[in-house]
Parts: sequence; C-alpha cells; structure tokens
Amino acid sequence: MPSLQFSSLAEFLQMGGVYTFHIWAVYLLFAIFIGYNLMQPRMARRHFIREQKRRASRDAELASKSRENINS
Amino acid sequence: MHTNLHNPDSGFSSLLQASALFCERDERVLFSGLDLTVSAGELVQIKGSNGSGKTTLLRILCGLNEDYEGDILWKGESLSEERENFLSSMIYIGHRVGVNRILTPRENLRWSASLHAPIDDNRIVAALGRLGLRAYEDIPCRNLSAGQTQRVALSRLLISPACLWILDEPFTTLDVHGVKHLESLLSEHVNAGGAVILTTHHALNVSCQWRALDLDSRRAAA
Amino acid sequence: MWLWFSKLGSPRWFYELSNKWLPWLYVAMMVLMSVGLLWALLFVPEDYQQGQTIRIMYVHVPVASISLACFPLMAVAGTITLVWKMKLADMVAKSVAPIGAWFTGLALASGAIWGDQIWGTWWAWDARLTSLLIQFFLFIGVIALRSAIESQDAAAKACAILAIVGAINVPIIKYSVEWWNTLHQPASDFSMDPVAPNPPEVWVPLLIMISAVYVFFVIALILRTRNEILQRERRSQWVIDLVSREKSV
Amino acid sequence: MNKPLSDGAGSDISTWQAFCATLKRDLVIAFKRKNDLLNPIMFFLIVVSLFPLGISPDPVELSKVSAGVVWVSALLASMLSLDNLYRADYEDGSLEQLLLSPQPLYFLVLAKNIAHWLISGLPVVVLSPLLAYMLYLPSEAYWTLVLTLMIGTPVLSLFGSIGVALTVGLGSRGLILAVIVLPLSTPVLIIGAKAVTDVMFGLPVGSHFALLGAILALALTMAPLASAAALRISVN
Repeated sequence: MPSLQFSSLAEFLQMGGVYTFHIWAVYLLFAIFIGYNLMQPRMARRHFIREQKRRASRDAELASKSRENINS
Repeated sequence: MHTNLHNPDSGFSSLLQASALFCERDERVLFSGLDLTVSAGELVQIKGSNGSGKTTLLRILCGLNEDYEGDILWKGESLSEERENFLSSMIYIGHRVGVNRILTPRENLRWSASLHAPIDDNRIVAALGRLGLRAYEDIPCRNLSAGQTQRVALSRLLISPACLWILDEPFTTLDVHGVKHLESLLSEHVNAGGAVILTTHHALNVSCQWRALDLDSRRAAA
Repeated sequence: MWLWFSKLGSPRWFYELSNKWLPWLYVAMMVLMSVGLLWALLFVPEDYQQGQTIRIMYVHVPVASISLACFPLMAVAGTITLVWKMKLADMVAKSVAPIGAWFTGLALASGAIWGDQIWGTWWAWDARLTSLLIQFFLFIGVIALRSAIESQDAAAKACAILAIVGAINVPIIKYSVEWWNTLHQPASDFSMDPVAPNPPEVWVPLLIMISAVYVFFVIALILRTRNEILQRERRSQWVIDLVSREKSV
Repeated sequence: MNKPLSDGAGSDISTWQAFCATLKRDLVIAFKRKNDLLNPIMFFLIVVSLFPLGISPDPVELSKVSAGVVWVSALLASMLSLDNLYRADYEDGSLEQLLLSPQPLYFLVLAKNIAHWLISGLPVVVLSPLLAYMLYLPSEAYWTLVLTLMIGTPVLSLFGSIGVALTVGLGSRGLILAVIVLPLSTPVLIIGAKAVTDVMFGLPVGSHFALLGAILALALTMAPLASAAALRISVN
C-alpha cells in the first residue's frame, strides 16, 4: 500500500515549498474546469425550461383570449 | 389537385418527376407531399405569393438545394444516379442570372457553354443577335442595362442542347418587346419537344401546352 | 436503410437513454475522481527530479490525451452527419467543439505551468504545447464557423467538412511541430509520457485519473447534447410534455 | 432555332475544355482589373518591409529572421487575395452555373484554385528573391527559398479555397477565414521556413522538400473535394 507522503496538513499545503503555487494553480484550474462544464449545461437547461414555460403560458393566454372574443 | 396532362401526341415519357416533396425552411413548412411531373412538350408555371417557396422549389428541382425529403426522378431514374445526364440536359437561370459584370457577353457565353458542351463562336454571336444584342457582343456587361444582362443570360438557352429549362422570374427586367420575344422562344422550345418550368407574376400567353401549379392554393387545400 | 438508421439515432431515444445512464456515470466519476485525486495528491512519492510538481502530471496528461481524442470524434460525428444526415450526430458534433476547446485550453495551461519549472518561463515553444495551441485555434475556428452560419443544416454540414479537414491536418501539424522543435533544442529532459519508465505506484493513479476524466468527458458531452436536443426539438410534443412536467424553477 | 435536343452526356474532352475555359475565364477577369493584380504584390512588399522597422536594420539580425519573415508574409499575401476567389461568382450567380455543370466539380474548383495561385501565389514567388535580398538573406539560400515557396504557395491557395468556400455565403468573412485557414497552413510554413534556414547553416534539405511535396500532393487531391462539398453547402 503506498505510504502517506505528508505528515501534517501544513506540510501538505506547502507541497514541497518551492512550487506550491504551481501545483495548487493547476488543481484550481482543474476544479474550475470540472465545475464549469458540469454546471453550465444544468444552468442552460434550467434557463431553457423557464423560457419554455413562459412561452407556454403566453400561448395559453393568447388562446384563451381569442376563445373569449369568439364566444362574446 | 394537379392535372397530369401527358402530351398525347408527343407520347414522350415524363422528363422530371418529383414525388412527396417536403421542404422546411427556418422551422416553417414551405410545402409537403408535393407531386409534380413534367413531360416533354410541356410548360409548367409555378404560381404563388412571395415567400410561398417558388424559388426554393425550383432550386430543389434543379439540384442546387438538397435540403428536402421525397425523391426526384429524371426519366424514371433517381436523380442522384442520373446526375450527369440530368445536368447536361438542363439549364437553370435564377434571380442572379450568372453574368459576370467584368466580362463581355461573348466571354460569358463562351464560358457557360463550355461548362456543358463547347460550341463555336458564330453560334454565340447568332444567339446574342437573336435576342437583340447585336452590337453588344464585346462591351463589358457592367455597361449593359439590367434587361440586356437578362438577355445575355437568356441567350444561353439558344446555344445549349438542354431540353429542360428551369427559369426563375425570367420576365422581370425585360421590356414589352423582350417579353413577347421570350414567350415565342418558350413556345418554340416546348413545341419542339422540350420542357420548361418557370415562375413569373406576368400573365403568360404562350402558344404551347402549359399548365400552372399554384403553391398557395395547394397549401390552402392541404 | 437510411430511415432505419435515423430511427435508431433519434434524439428522443438518446435523451431517454441518457436519463438512465447519467446517475451511474455520476457515481462512477465521483468514485474514480476521488480515489484518483487522493492518491495523486497524498500517496504518490516525490519524484527525484521534479519533486512535488509530478502531481501536475495527474491533471495534464489525462486532459491532454482526451483533448487529442476530441477532434477525431468531431470528425466522425461530422461524417455521420454528412453521409447519413443524422441530426443526433450533428448535435454531438456541436457539443464536442466547446468541450474540446476547454480540454485543449486546460491541457495548454497545465502544460505551461508544469513546464515552467524546467524552462523557467511560463511559455516555451515546446513541441507538445505548440501543437496543443494550434489545435486550440482549430477548435476556435470550428466554433466560430458554427456561430457564423445562421441556418442549422448549413452550419452542420459546413462544420462537418471543417472538422474532417481539421482532423486530417491535426497529425500533420503535430508531426511537423515536433519535427520543427526537436531539431532546435534537445528533447526536454523529463518525459511527459507516463507509463514508460515510471514504477507502478506512479502510473496506477494516473490510469485511474485518466478514466475519471474520461467519464467526466462523457458526462459533459451528454449534458451538452441533451441541451442541444431540447433546444432543437422544443416544438415537438415530447419536449412540451417534459417542460410541463418540470416543476417551475 | 431548331437545334438537336440531345442529352449530351459529358465526356473526357469536354471536361478538359471546361477546365481550360474556367481557368482562362478567371485569368481574363483578373487581367481585366489590372490594379487588383498588384494588391498581393504590394501587400507582400509592405509586410516584408515592416519587419526591419520592427526588428532592427542590423544585417546580422535581419538575416537570421529573413526566411521566416518572407514565408509569413507570403502566407498572409495569399490569404489576403483569397476572398475574391468565389465572392464575385457567388454574388452574380456564376457559382450556381459552376455547380450545375455536368463536368466534375473537382476539376472546375481546381481550375479556379490554379488561376488564383497564378494571380496571387506566383508573383510572390517571383518577387521573393528581391525581398530576401532586402533582408540580407545569404546568397546560397535564394534557390531554396524560391523552390519552397513554389511548392508551398499552391498549398496555401488550396487550403485557403476550403476556408473561402465554407464562408462564401456569410457576411463577416475576413476573420473567420483567417481562423480557419491559418492553423491548417502551419505545417507548410514550418517546413518551408526551416528548409531555408537549414540551407543557411549548410544542413541537407532533401527531407524538407520531400515533406513539402507530400503535403502538396495531399492538398492537390483532397482540398478541391472539400471545397466542392463546401460550395454545394454554401450555395444551396
């Protein structure tokens, strides 16, 4: 079983001191990359559904209004 | 819905046969289930209001537009197999007539003739002459009027062996004399066993076998 | 044959199928990603040359290798669109382009950061980075062409052609860039190819990370394709029912 | 009027004649607008003379970058004049006649590409030694420069034709053309410029010409097919 490389959380965050920024920058970009590509489609889907619901209600309204002036 | 008048005396089989054509443009159905058979010795005028899909139908029939469903037969064979034969016996003149403004009428005709079957020069000059462009053979087309440019394009009909003419609004820029002349040209071609499909808003009077297909009434009926 | 094939690839069938598969894919991604990341960050031994920066490899290599797969996938989807006129294939092709650009972009960024410790500069005209850069331009070209053409079908066919032409050129570009680069500087002393010299405890977590990112790629592609399906089928009845079933958000 | 109503199936001879007629037509159009012929040449001249202003007048400095500068400028010059390859024909309808010809579209597109190369590529190749001289290119590299450009510029025209065919129907063509065409032409640029610089260092360049020839062969066979398909899409 591979052994744990870091004795403490502080040492883990230091990531060997020299290239701390580099390593965490890459993993930050990786997190943004994963997060965006999962969130964006879901947001777009929610926006689409809201849009379609609004259009559906608008069409329903128009239909009912036209039916009214036919009956009246 | 459409009367399929086969020309009894010429007895030619159908040249172009479209069945169950369906075309949709920007989520709007232009026509669906459209059948059209054009036989030799027949002129078909496509009627319809603006935006009813006349131009789209012509472009589908001549193979420029492939965004449609349904199938088109050329002399009984599917168009895709018979493409080369179909193209060498068909001429299409659209809104944009295909006359380069920098070249002279002679050079334009020589090039468009060479795309089908090259011919010698004097037939070009004769064709231009017949359409009233006698002294204009070597003037750059940008100096010609719209009507004259249209005549340059129409003179392509005279020099090509094609038996099917597909013309989109051929009468638009022609003067009264030009209109009469074109109508006699069409009649001659149809009576000689050719076929013409055209769209025009002009009241057509041709002395040959012709019928109309109205896209608007078709849609109303459908 | 064409009708049968298009029935098989009908967008609605794909949408329902993805409904069933997505939960499992999410689970698989969660498991693989967490194991891969923990292993890579905590348990991989320090590299004698690069020190801790070897951990960047666990992001760069998976992302770069999958970004190379995006262009051929787009070309295949484009060919299916052109030959069999299958709408679903075009939707997939349209969704792959932005994902490919994202993958190539991250591969570029992580590669540059990783290379910085060797070359001392954020950007060096290393063969791999340069071919990734040109591949990124190709993706931008496809996306630009897609957005420039209004009508849906013309855009589909045009982008299919560009994807095919691009896919033919990607290996040529890659080869000529490597050929151009290797003759100038000696090959960079550490190799980015993972599996070759490294011991198992280095490349095992890498394979896990590669499969994790691959599952993520499939999920991202399915999500975008589903949106594309809804967008293009918004007038058909099954989408209208679906919208009415959704609780208003 | 009564001409024979033949079906006129195409034959090889008329394909060759259609090819020559299209080539002749494009050249006639180009030579009728004399000043347009100068555009690629002037652009090439201006871009090349910008580099010394940007870099430095020092001969040693310039001779190092001369090959790359001439090649990049040639690439941009051929890119600039691509736009009128199909544009005029699209607007006046001749492109539709081209597509509706029974002759195989591959040869007609090839004819147009060759005409475009003769108008914009060849002058650049002919002019390049003069500009290379201006950039202090060592004398033994002149022939290599001309030969690599001679093989490379047709590839630029052929790939550029695909980009133009894809965007002929669009309003904003300029930027997209560059974003599509330039990445595709990077291999030619790399190998071409490298061949010239390697000759300067006395290295053998046989492999460079082999690669350029291979890419030219690929472009000659594949590019017109892609352009033809793209034209069919843009014109429908």
